[in-house]
Amino acid sequence: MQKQDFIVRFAGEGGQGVVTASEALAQAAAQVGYHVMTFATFPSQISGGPTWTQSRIRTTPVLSSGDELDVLVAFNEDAYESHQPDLRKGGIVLYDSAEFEVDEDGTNVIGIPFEELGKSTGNPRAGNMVVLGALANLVSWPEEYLSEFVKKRFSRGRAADEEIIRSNIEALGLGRQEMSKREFSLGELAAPIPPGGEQVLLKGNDALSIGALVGGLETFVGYPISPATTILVFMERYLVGPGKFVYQGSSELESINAVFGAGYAGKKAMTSTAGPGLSLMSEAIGMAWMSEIPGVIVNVQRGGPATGLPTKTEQSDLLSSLNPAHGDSRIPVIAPGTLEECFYAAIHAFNWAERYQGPVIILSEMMLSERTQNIPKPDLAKIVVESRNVFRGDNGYQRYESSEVSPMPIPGGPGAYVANASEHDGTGDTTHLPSRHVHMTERRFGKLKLLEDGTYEAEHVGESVALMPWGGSKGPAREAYEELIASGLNVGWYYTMYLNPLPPKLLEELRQKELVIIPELNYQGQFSSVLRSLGVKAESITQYTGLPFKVSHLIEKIGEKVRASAPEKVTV
Amino acid sequence: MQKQDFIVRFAGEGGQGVVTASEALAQAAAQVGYHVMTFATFPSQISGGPTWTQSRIRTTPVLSSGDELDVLVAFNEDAYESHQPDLRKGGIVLYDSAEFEVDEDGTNVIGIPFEELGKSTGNPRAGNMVVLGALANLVSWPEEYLSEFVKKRFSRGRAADEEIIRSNIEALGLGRQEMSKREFSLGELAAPIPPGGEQVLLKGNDALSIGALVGGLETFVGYPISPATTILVFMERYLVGPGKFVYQGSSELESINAVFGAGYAGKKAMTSTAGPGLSLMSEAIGMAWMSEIPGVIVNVQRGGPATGLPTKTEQSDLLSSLNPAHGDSRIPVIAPGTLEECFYAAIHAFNWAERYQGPVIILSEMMLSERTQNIPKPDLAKIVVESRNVFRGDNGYQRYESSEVSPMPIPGGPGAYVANASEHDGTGDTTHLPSRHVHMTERRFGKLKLLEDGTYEAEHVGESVALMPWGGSKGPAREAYEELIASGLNVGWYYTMYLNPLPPKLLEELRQKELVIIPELNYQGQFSSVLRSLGVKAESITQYTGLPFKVSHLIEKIGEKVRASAPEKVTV
Amino acid sequence: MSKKNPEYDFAWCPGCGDFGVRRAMEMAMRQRMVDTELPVENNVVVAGIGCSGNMVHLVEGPQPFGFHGVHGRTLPVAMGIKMSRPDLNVIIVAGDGDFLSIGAEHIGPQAQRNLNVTCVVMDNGVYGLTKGQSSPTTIWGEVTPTTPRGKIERPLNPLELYMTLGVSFIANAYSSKVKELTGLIVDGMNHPGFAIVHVQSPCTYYNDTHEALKGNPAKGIAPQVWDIPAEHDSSDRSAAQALLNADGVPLGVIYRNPESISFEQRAQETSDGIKPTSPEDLLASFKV
Amino acid sequence: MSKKNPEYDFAWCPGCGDFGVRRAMEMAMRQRMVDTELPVENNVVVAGIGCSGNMVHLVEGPQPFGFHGVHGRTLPVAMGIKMSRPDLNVIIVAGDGDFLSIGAEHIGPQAQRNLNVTCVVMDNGVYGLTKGQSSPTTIWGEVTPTTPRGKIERPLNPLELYMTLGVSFIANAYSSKVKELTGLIVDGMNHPGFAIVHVQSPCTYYNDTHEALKGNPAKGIAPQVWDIPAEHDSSDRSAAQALLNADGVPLGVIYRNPESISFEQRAQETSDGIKPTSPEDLLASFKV
Ligand SMILES: Cc1ncc(C[n+]2csc(CCOP(=O)(O)OP(=O)(O)O)c2C)c(N)n1
Ligand SMILES: Cc1ncc(C[n+]2csc(CCOP(=O)(O)OP(=O)(O)O)c2C)c(N)n1
Ligand code: SF4
Ligand code: SF4
Ligand SMILES: [Mg+2]
Ligand SMILES: [Mg+2]
Repeated sequence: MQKQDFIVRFAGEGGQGVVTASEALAQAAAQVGYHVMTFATFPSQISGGPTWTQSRIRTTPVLSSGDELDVLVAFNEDAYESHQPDLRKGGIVLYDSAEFEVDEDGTNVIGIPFEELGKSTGNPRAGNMVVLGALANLVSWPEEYLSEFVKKRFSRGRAADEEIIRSNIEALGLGRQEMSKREFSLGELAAPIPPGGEQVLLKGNDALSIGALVGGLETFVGYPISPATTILVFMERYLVGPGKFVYQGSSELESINAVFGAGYAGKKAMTSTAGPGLSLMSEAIGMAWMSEIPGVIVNVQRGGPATGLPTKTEQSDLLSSLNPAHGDSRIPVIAPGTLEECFYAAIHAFNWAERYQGPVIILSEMMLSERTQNIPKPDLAKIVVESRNVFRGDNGYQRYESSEVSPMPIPGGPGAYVANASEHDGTGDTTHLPSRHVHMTERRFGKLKLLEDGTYEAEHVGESVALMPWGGSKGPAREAYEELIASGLNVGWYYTMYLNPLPPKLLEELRQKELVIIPELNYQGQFSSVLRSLGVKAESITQYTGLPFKVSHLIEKIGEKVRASAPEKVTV
Repeated sequence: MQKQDFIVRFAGEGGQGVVTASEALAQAAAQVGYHVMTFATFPSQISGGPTWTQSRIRTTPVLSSGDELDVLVAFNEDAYESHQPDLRKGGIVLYDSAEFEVDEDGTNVIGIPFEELGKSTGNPRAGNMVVLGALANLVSWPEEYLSEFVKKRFSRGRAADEEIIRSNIEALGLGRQEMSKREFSLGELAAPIPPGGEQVLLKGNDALSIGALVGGLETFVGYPISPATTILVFMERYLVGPGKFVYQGSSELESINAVFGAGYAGKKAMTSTAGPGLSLMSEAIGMAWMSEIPGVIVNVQRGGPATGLPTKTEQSDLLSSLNPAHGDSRIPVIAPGTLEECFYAAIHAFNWAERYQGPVIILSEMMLSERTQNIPKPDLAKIVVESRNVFRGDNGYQRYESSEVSPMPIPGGPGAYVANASEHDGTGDTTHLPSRHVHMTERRFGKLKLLEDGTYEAEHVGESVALMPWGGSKGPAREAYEELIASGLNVGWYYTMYLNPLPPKLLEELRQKELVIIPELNYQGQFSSVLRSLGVKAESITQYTGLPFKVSHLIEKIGEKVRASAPEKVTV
Repeated sequence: MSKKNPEYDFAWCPGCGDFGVRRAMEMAMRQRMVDTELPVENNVVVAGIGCSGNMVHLVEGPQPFGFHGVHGRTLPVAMGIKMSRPDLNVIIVAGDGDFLSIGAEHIGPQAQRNLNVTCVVMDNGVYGLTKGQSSPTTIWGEVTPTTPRGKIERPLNPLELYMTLGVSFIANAYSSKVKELTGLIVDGMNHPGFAIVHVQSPCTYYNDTHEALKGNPAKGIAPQVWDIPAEHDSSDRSAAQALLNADGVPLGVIYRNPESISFEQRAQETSDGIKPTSPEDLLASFKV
Repeated sequence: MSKKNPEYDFAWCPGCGDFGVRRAMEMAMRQRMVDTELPVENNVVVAGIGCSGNMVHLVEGPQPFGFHGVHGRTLPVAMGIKMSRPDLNVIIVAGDGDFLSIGAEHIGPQAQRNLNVTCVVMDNGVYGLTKGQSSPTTIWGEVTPTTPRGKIERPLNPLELYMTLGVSFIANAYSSKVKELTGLIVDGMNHPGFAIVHVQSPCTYYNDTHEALKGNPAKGIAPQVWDIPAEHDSSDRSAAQALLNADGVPLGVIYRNPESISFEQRAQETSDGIKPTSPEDLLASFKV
């Protein structure tokens, strides 16, 4: 059988072109119709420091960045040492033999002086292309996959284009040649099965940012913080034009309060942050819940708590997103699990915020925000964007009076009221009357009913044990699920990105299960504890390493749990 | 049968002496050996505004401020109108007949011109004593109960004492006389059964503050906020002397970070706040969890969310106290349910904070902080105060290395390290190694095991349905429970102020129950949702009016739930 | 909104300076309605938490929009409103605790951006609503519930702070001089940039400075307040600085940058002429 | 602590100004050990979050205590440490973003109290650690990832701010002049009150100002830095103000209040002689 899957890791120092090489490989593969995904980890230091990126290339959609490497490209000795263990049996190490020396044991370690060979083409930056040429040879790719990519990439209408293309193609050839000398092969990678529609290749934060623009974003204020900063930078660049405003706040406190100022003033507004910022925003999020002001907060999770692990991935901000502030509130949370969902989550978040007139949190995570992947290009014509129900009547209106959501007056228009974060009466004046507090509390929670339109995935619904990942763990969990099902395990599949409110039918189904297994990247098993409080027999598979789940690990753990829960079924 | 219970509400405007009158009645009753409790609600405005205070006097310990009034003392017409509905059948209204006029229907409404009569003694402030004299007459109190109180209160070693005492005693007589003319009586209040030991009469915030001093408090920084301000004011006055520091912070962000600075520097440190401040403190609480710094946060709950209802009572900050910040953490929470527990909670909080080297939250509430009550004077000799396990070894120490809590180095002494709120290695240097994050996360959560020494109450443990209030709802729930048990209902009683970690044996017992009923003052049923997530079949009785539970309401609701859960048992 | 609202449960104490500030606010907004021919709903009052901030519920007559959020965050909220909706007139009302203590971090950034809003800061040298604790402007040595042995913190000089941070319109006022205060608020609203009208608004309950400010000839107390002379060149920073160094409490416009360009204008200028990329084109730019 | 620590995963970029500041810190602490005869553990370094704050892990040689908490909160933490333990020497190390943006609110209160700590502010006019965004001291018009059309916010002048807020010791330094910087840090530590040593510490990766600061005769670039002449009377506020108004970057002590009395001394004075009430007596005072 041909190879269906190709996993390469590039590891070295920041500045050595690790990221460029891996992105180029993915881009080239995507161009000929493969599915691709790259995942990177960065050091916290700015220049230098150990970095690695992984590219995975498949004939079918990529669900995770892959457990084991077909090839490790080591740019320095350190990288060689520390990444070896992730190589699969029969995998190959490619290293820069001008940088360091290792015992080539004749089986799987290949030294090529990439940088030197690259430079020999006259182009000091062509070293990466030597690597790509060598890799292509390993999986018997046709020459034109990479040469066409090079032509496309470097045709930028500049005088130097021709020479750059020539030297890069020469470098590809040198790499191919070096590799062919070794007579190593990983087997031929199956030809791509190009996906039906147009594809875009982007990062999670790009997808989310474009989604926000599609959703109607008008005002953005944010404070830099990894791994959310790229959203702020994106907005600074693209959120321009009449009626739009984007700015870097002086802190998260300023950013979040400005966002709700804008929401109050009639705009679709958003901020992006990570855990430490979310914590600082808690009082203001409670304010928006209380005074019923729409706004979207993107929390790109990283390792916590506190300053935590800024460049690592984790799913440990769920509890604090559902309940960021003191007092009674339950903030709507949408947690995308794929890059496509990042895009749609942003649109839905705005729809929700406008519909129930309150704050909505998008819970993304580093593993989504920083990875590159091909997804079908969204068809914008099909997207429903909801707008605010603006009050257009006469003065004397009582915005908060009704027990349901009611048209919202916008400053400058009729219906002046006070948006009040103290308990208030219909017009927003402060009051402490018990009957008011009861009424308003029920009004605020009652509005969540409007958000029960979330969709969900459900498969093998007849099984009494189900798997239900959330957020970015969806990918590895799905890959594990497919293997487990193929191996004959009886287990259902549920998934939604709408974590609060959960789709009511989904919740009902989950309550019928004997066990719902939740793989999640945190210590406490946060989502399963939420589900248990909602009456679902949920148990977590937790991991708190700062890294995504490995598929093999999930296969093992899920299998264990399923078998422990219904031993008789499995033994049949 | 003699009357065992006497409930009087004083209602009027701020400034009319409403509070003074009620406190004087309680104090007088306590002096002769009754049990007393007062409860007040204040307007948010500073001068004027509707105010009321309630005094309850019993021959046995007072558990709640009482549902229905024996007497309403109305200082103005507004008060008369709005508080009538709380009068019990056969209750009496006493009003200032010089202030306003009502139809004395001859049965239960009595007008006496208190203020005028008071002034007629030559003492412009003696009006309150006219009221007390009248009240004493209604329940056939011996004259000396009040006259002795007056003598004690006004013997302050000043020249004017004698005249003040004379006029006040005259006023008492005038009140008694006026009332005796009406020939009304509520029946004789049974003579007090003086409690065994010495009693103190104080407010919840006083009890908590003194407890903190006993617990070894050394540094206090706080920002004013109702209903926690009185703790700050107390500390400004009493936390003086060598090695002590108290200050008003410029904000909650400053206060909490200063508290952990002090904790790091070796001190027992504390701040006090209410919900909005707690929300602002969330990032720093996560920091203390992560860097393992002791400190105590008192959160005196008020109505929420956001600015909320500053002068009302609520129990809606539980979720945000357990999990104030992003990332994986679970903050120890002690929620006192009585004034005595306020005192001990503060001591235990410091013991816990020092023992596990991290932040501890005391979750008090307005209904406790502002009420006055007699409690047995604590015997300080019996109190165990724990101190920090200070590192006294050599330099090169790795504070965070062990998987268990280990001696903490104190600046100035040996063992320099970095207290780090990023993930770190043994000496506190930042690291993102997966194995470190795993180890440190387990270390942090593992330390909670040290706090499993919380005590709890358990009665009728054989019942399959149990009642388990928390915090200030303990009083009304206990009163309801005693009546329900007396009426033959089968229901168990559990209670602890140690909400996290829960005493493990308690949790085990609760898990065996068919139903655990949690009366709590919030909308979401926060504690029952926590218990459900821990595997307990818990359901809440919620209330979110800004007021404490009424005993009668609880009797009804608990009865309903018990009967619904085990109908066959009850019909037997 | 409250006079006829029996549910609203706050009222200022008799004599509180905030009454005068409220009247001035009402008159200034009315003046603006006349000047701009825009309805009152074009005004948004963003209120701090404190006795002072309650003004947002106490304005009588034509009702502006209001925002009464959390303690210390008026300026960020105002920035969100104004920069999203430059057509609105945004007025901040806040106390010295709200604006200068917990909210202090927000003044610098808005001054540096020149956010086009008007701040009416009601300085009573005390935390009124929480019952009399010390504030940044409470004087040295003052005894309050939180400084029982006297305050040992040098008081903040707000006017100097505003100058240093580059606030482009700075006026000083006294709540009892309602007409003058009205004029200063109107001037602040007309100023294209960040305007602060700092008002001595005494707390009669906890820190009654009326007599000290106005003076009392009967008791031989000289007034602290004095009117800034008409000759004062408010565009001259050193003249402004000299006023601040003088004794007493000068009333009037201290400093006004005549070349002030508002934040919204700058923001618009930098993006003028830039054709926004449509989401469709953005997506296309990521096409494989 | 890091040179020998393979787990620690941060390093400054080549040429980063923070290297020089670190050397100065090490030397200043050593100097202090000699002067006071106290061990290095008597020093506590409270670090902000940023490239700069990482210094707390990078100090070589004798190891002081360190605190590396959350972004922007060095001063409150330092207050908790110093006021609880006046015997400790507390040094803050933080960047311009940490100290002057998110942490800005904390400078005023400590200046007004005269907290007896030394702040070493590493100003590189940029958010280094988060990859080059604009900071309060980034110059007007600068293009950064968050100001793609140029910065439209007037930069903050930190030295003027410190003056206005009443900081009692203010020095200005340049990271490449390690010996001078060492001296200034030692002076700051010896000053009984709130001391800020503001250091131009260039970010060679995102905002390399080394050449502009030092000048480059070869390219005809005149240096911005100049030494404050020995005649400067640092106790004279107007002389200090004049320095700030001058062109370029004056290096040395700008202002020092010779009568500075520290917060801890004031706090002690007000409570001196007050006999603390024992908890037993307090309880007794509530006896029925
Ligand atoms: C986050 C937060 N902290 C504290 C409070 C309590 N609080 C309400 S008003 C106030 C200060 C009031 O002082 P000021 O701003 O001067 O207003 P004034 O009442 O004097 O007009 C405080 C501390 C709060 N509501 N929210
Ligand atoms: C609450 C919070 N917000 C944002 C961040 C992200 N962050 C880390 S360092 C930094 C700013 C760094 O700038 P500066 O203080 O100037 O230090 P430098 O790196 O330039 O030395 C930011 C915004 C954070 N860690 N915490
Ligand atoms: S307490 Fe002071 S500021 Fe508040 S309303 Fe009364 S007088 Fe005014
Ligand atoms: S990014 Fe700049 S500030 Fe950070 S280490 Fe590199 S040169 Fe220094
Ligand atoms: Mg005030
Ligand atoms: Mg910087």
